Amino acid sequence: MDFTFTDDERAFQEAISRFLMTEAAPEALREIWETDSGRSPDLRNKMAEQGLTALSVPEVAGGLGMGDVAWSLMTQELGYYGIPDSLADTAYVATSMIAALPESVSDRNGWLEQIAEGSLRIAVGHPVNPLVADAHMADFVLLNHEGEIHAVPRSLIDVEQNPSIDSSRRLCRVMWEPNSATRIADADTGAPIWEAALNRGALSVAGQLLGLAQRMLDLSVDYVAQRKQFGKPIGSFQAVKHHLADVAGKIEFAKPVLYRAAYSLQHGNPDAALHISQAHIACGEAAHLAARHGIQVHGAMGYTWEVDLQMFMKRTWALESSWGDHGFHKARISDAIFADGAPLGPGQTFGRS
Amino acid sequence: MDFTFTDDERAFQEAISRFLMTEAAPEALREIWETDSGRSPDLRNKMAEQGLTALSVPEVAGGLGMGDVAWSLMTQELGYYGIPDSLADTAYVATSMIAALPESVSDRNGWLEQIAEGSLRIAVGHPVNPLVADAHMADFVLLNHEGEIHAVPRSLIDVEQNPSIDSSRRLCRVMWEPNSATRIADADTGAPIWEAALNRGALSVAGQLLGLAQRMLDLSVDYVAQRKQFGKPIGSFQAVKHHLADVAGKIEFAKPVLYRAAYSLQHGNPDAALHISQAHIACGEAAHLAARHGIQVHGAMGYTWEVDLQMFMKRTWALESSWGDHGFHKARISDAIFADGAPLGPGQTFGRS
Amino acid sequence: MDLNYTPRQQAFRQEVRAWLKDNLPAQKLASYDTREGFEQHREWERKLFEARLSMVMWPEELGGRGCDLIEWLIFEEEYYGADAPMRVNQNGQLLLGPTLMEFGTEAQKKRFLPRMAASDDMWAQAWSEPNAGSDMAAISSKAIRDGDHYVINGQKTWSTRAIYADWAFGLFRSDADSKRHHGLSFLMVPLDAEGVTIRPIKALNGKDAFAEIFFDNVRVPVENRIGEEGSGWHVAMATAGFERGLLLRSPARFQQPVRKLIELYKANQATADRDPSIREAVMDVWAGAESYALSAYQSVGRLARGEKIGAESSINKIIWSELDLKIHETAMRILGARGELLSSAAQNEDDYGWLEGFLFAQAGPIYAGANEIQRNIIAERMLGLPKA
Amino acid sequence: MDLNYTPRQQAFRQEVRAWLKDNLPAQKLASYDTREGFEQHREWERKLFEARLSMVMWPEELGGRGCDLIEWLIFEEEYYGADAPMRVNQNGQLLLGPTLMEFGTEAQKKRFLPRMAASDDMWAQAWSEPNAGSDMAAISSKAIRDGDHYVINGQKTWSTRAIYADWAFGLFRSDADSKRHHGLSFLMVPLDAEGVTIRPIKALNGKDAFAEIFFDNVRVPVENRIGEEGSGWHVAMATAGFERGLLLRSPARFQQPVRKLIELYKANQATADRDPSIREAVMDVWAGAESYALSAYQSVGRLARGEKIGAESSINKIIWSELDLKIHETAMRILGARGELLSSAAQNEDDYGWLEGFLFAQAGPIYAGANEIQRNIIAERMLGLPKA
Repeated sequence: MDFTFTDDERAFQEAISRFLMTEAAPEALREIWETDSGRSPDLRNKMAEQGLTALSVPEVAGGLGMGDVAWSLMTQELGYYGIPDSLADTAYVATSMIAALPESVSDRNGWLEQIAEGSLRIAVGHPVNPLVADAHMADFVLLNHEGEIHAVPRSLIDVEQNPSIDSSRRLCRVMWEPNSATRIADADTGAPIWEAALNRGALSVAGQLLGLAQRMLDLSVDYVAQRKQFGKPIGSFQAVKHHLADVAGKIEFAKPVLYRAAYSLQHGNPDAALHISQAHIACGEAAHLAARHGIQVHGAMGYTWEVDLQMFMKRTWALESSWGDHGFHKARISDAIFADGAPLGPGQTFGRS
Repeated sequence: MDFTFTDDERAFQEAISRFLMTEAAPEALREIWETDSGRSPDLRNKMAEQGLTALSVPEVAGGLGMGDVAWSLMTQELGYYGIPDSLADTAYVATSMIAALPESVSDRNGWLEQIAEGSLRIAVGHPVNPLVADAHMADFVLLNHEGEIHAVPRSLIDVEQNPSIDSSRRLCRVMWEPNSATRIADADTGAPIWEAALNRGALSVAGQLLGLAQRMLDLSVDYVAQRKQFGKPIGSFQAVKHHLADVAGKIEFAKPVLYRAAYSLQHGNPDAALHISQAHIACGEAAHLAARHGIQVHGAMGYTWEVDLQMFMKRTWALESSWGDHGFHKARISDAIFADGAPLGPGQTFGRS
Repeated sequence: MDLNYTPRQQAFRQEVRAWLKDNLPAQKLASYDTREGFEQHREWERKLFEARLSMVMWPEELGGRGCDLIEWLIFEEEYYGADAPMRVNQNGQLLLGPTLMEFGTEAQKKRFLPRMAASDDMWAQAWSEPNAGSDMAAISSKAIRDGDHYVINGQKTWSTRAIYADWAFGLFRSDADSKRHHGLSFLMVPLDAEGVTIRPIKALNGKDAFAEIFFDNVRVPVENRIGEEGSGWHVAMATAGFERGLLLRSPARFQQPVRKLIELYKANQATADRDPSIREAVMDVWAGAESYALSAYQSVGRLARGEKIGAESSINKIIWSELDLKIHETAMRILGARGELLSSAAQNEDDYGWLEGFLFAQAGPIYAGANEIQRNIIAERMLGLPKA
Repeated sequence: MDLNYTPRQQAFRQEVRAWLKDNLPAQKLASYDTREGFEQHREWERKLFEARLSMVMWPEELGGRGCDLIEWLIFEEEYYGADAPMRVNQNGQLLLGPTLMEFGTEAQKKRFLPRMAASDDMWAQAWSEPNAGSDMAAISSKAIRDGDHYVINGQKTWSTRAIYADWAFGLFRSDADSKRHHGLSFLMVPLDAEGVTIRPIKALNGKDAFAEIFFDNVRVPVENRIGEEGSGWHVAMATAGFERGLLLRSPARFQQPVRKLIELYKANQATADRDPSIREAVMDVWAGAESYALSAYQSVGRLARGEKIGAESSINKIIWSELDLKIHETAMRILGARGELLSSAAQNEDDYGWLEGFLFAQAGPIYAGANEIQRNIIAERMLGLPKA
């Protein structure tokens, strides 16, 4: 029993963090987000060089073969630095879907290699999301037709873009015609893959929300330490302190929830869905409070476009209901904990004992 | 349209308040509550002299003929000074039930006169309450048998006392045999009377909870103004200020809710039940927060038997679920506001416009 | 206590309801934080004024109807109940108006109030400064007397819609050596005056909702001062703080969205009930809006009895701002994954503008005195707790 | 990361589970805040000790098993999962024990720890004073050196179950002229010593749960001092603040009531669901207890890696105290009108003791450093915000 990360895992996380700190500074993101595509091939290539796109690709296909636990650290960095959906959807969700395909799918290994080298963008159209993120510039989109999995090239879909309050989002309504040429898995094969994709998407969003919470807390701490009113830093007022202390508490206690969920998914714990929904809610609540208290302690400055806080608040409000809204995840929690024979009480934390 | 009280109404409230301040001081209450009966005939007589028992008795029967609006001020005083259930149950709830009986009920007028002069204690056994408050020393108990109203003398009931966390409470399980001699109203006559009794009981509890909230706030303000830590009064710390400011806010905004509910009941507003349940919840929340923040700012002292705060906290916790618990009242609110054609939106505040 | 409306009050309600029915704009006006929408709203204000409905509480000679506060509440109920446009000139009409009524000279009233009621003049407030936010007394912009003029130098900020407005009003330090609340004067400044520079501030919603105003030797005649020189703080604070707070946020403004929220909840109940906090929140904000309305009627009655209302205005500020936030948070929860879509998005299903309202609600606990400050005021002035 | 228990850990869990199954008292012990219940609990502690289960983390020679923190968590899970009795001597075993382990002389350890593990000595803490609550450094009780003794004068308060205890430990001012954290010494005092007067304090539940201790020229030999003279503050604070906090409130202590709460909710769902906040709260406290447990396992792992854990203990304090409050508040809501009945009431249907727990939970946010103080600590030490 060891519920900690290795020094290597932490070191990798810190390397990615240092990399994004310079490459994905808010000013840079603002520029990227204002372009039509909202994406930067240059930044994407640099992230590939860092190995981010190869994280989930099996080693045989040139990847790092890392699992959900490693991603639970990475997604926090993606959230902290406001990296748009395309990366995690491609390198984490879609990659795991493709890796789960039978070898018989001819393109499978080729795709995995292209993902690892960073030359492929894949969007995922899971039914839980009303719209498909980043379909507009995906090489192909994984789509669901009566449970089947279809890999549909960009050329075969029509896309209607739907602007979001989060300038980093590119949400698309995808119009397409299913046909046998695009089908890569039938409904029986697809069912577990779609289920796993939902859980990975939810876990990915949970991690990003936690990273967003930390970013908003850091921005707020910096602000209240320098902003003066009544002759002293507002960070010295007890009400401001308590606002931010409560955010810190939410973040601290959401972290292990996220990690257990990742571990459960990676190791096939039968309660994985419960743990993932708990993580989505816990990380979402941390981010939501960080946004509310963040803007509160920023005062009017927090209400402006100019101050970076708004970028992370809006991404928080968008991701909170992504890959399952609160209702979806609370329903999964209810189903599990109110069921007869649910794993409740002491000793059940890491599996039914 | 005038949503205020007359100077006379306020003057009467203040007179009662001054009277109870001296006659029902905490030390006196503690002594009374520790007696077997938990009641003081002496205090009861003095309250009768003040006219409290005659408040709802029609003038023809020697009473003051006051209504629910007047009681919404009185019940706050009863709550503020921790006056046990017997008075309001007799002089307000039971009196209104008896006054609503047809003249044909032979004892009706006699009872009303005795209530007015303060020589009668009546307990009310409404089905919404699992136990009957103060049945142990009532002259008779109004009981429900299949909707009928029975007036059952103390001599004809057996009583099992059930101690409550609130030392002022005397909750009884009443065992009795219905018979035609005790029946004073059949089910058809009884139905609206029992319904009105429920609403008056709930309104009475709401007013008492609001008074309790104010008492706990006052006790807390006094305490934090004199208690020193870190070299200054703890009332100067922002966290303590905000705890108590929030209580003050809850109280201020529960008051008009209570008054509208009383007015609606007195004037037969079709939405009276909705307004009363809203008042029960709003006043209960104010008192609950006053207890929580009250003990918090009292620190360890608030956790002692010696400090008076505990008397009012416990009465709050008891009354919160009396004459309908949160579930009961929230169900009535839901039924009303989620119904088609519910009186929602601007302009409906005082009746459907 | 009499909770029945008088025949006159009922008739007034019917008149307002009928007029709105006949005169409401066919389609929703553009946001008044845009030039186009601002002018559309000005047109609407003119129409209201012609019907003497723009400032019903003002005396007839100033373009009003001399209504009392109860009638004003009725007007607001009908106005917001009909989803009529937001009031674009309310900073002038509701913040400056009462001050002019109380402290203005007859000449000033005649000159400014009717044009204000008609929105011929649009007003922006100029209170805050970069270093004077919650701490208003830290104002440093100067207005130094020079003969029959003041010469203004300094900077104001968070001035709502100032880039579109005609006039601004605010406090300026007329005694260069004064400190805090002393030596301030209350001045009205035409925004086309020489030396005035206005720079927009982009808000959360991407619109130029606020502006910074820079004053570079701006000359303002002495007759633009309200009250005595140096008495600006008193003038700004004296005018019915409570009443002004109430005017800016009438209960109807929250009862209407609550009605819409209940409709939204009922239309989506199956999915909404998967999260029990939603139903709880819907019930809670219904109760909150009701008690806010009840409290307003009660306060209006107390004012009519000549009672003074003090720190309760701080409670009001906290209640409505947190209520507004919870109403919109709950709507966003119900909308779920579609909540993030802008109104321009084809798949947007929110025809009420919940997202815009949600963003705006974020500002509620911050402006007009942050809620933390309001709680201090309640504790110190209402409960008598010692200052820190 | 490996979230599987080792065979040794699994075997230990089975052993504890089996032992408790065979040895649990037939019926619930009386409250340990009564003389009768106190002695019943002492008996139970002796039984635990004989099975070397009273202090599993202590070394074998002191009566323990040398368990690590993971095994301790497992023990707690089985212990509370079996609804075993509360630990009557934990102020000694968990507050003083670790201090003696770190700062005590070999002689002191041999003399005090085994008897403590066996509950032959029952310990009360003597920290707070009437004017030193949240502000612990305001301690004024004196212990003045006189040869090989200290002479203690002063008053302590909020000493849990002191009227039944054998010994007390706490901080006393050994340098009469010292201020705040300086000049304090950590002493152990036999409560039967001459000059000691103990006056019970009746708690919310009517029981003598606390006491005031008065010291009138009480002579205590120098060998009862832990650590150097004048270093008392350091000694008291140094010992693994985080670990101690965790030991006092292991996750199992909240996971078990949450399990019971879910049972209570399911048994009363029809009435409970009329108030949607109940289902929401049940789900929320389930999540809270789980995350508290997960956080504990994570912290234990970090400690095993030699990491230091600081202000997180303040977060823990806030989390468990507010969680405990919410668990019991929710139970009271479900119980409704019967919730107020004492266990002695015939119509009481609460066999778990929710009401007692609800009362006790009220103290959680207050003692062991009020939550307001904890939030200051988080903001200042963890986030680096400036002191007021």
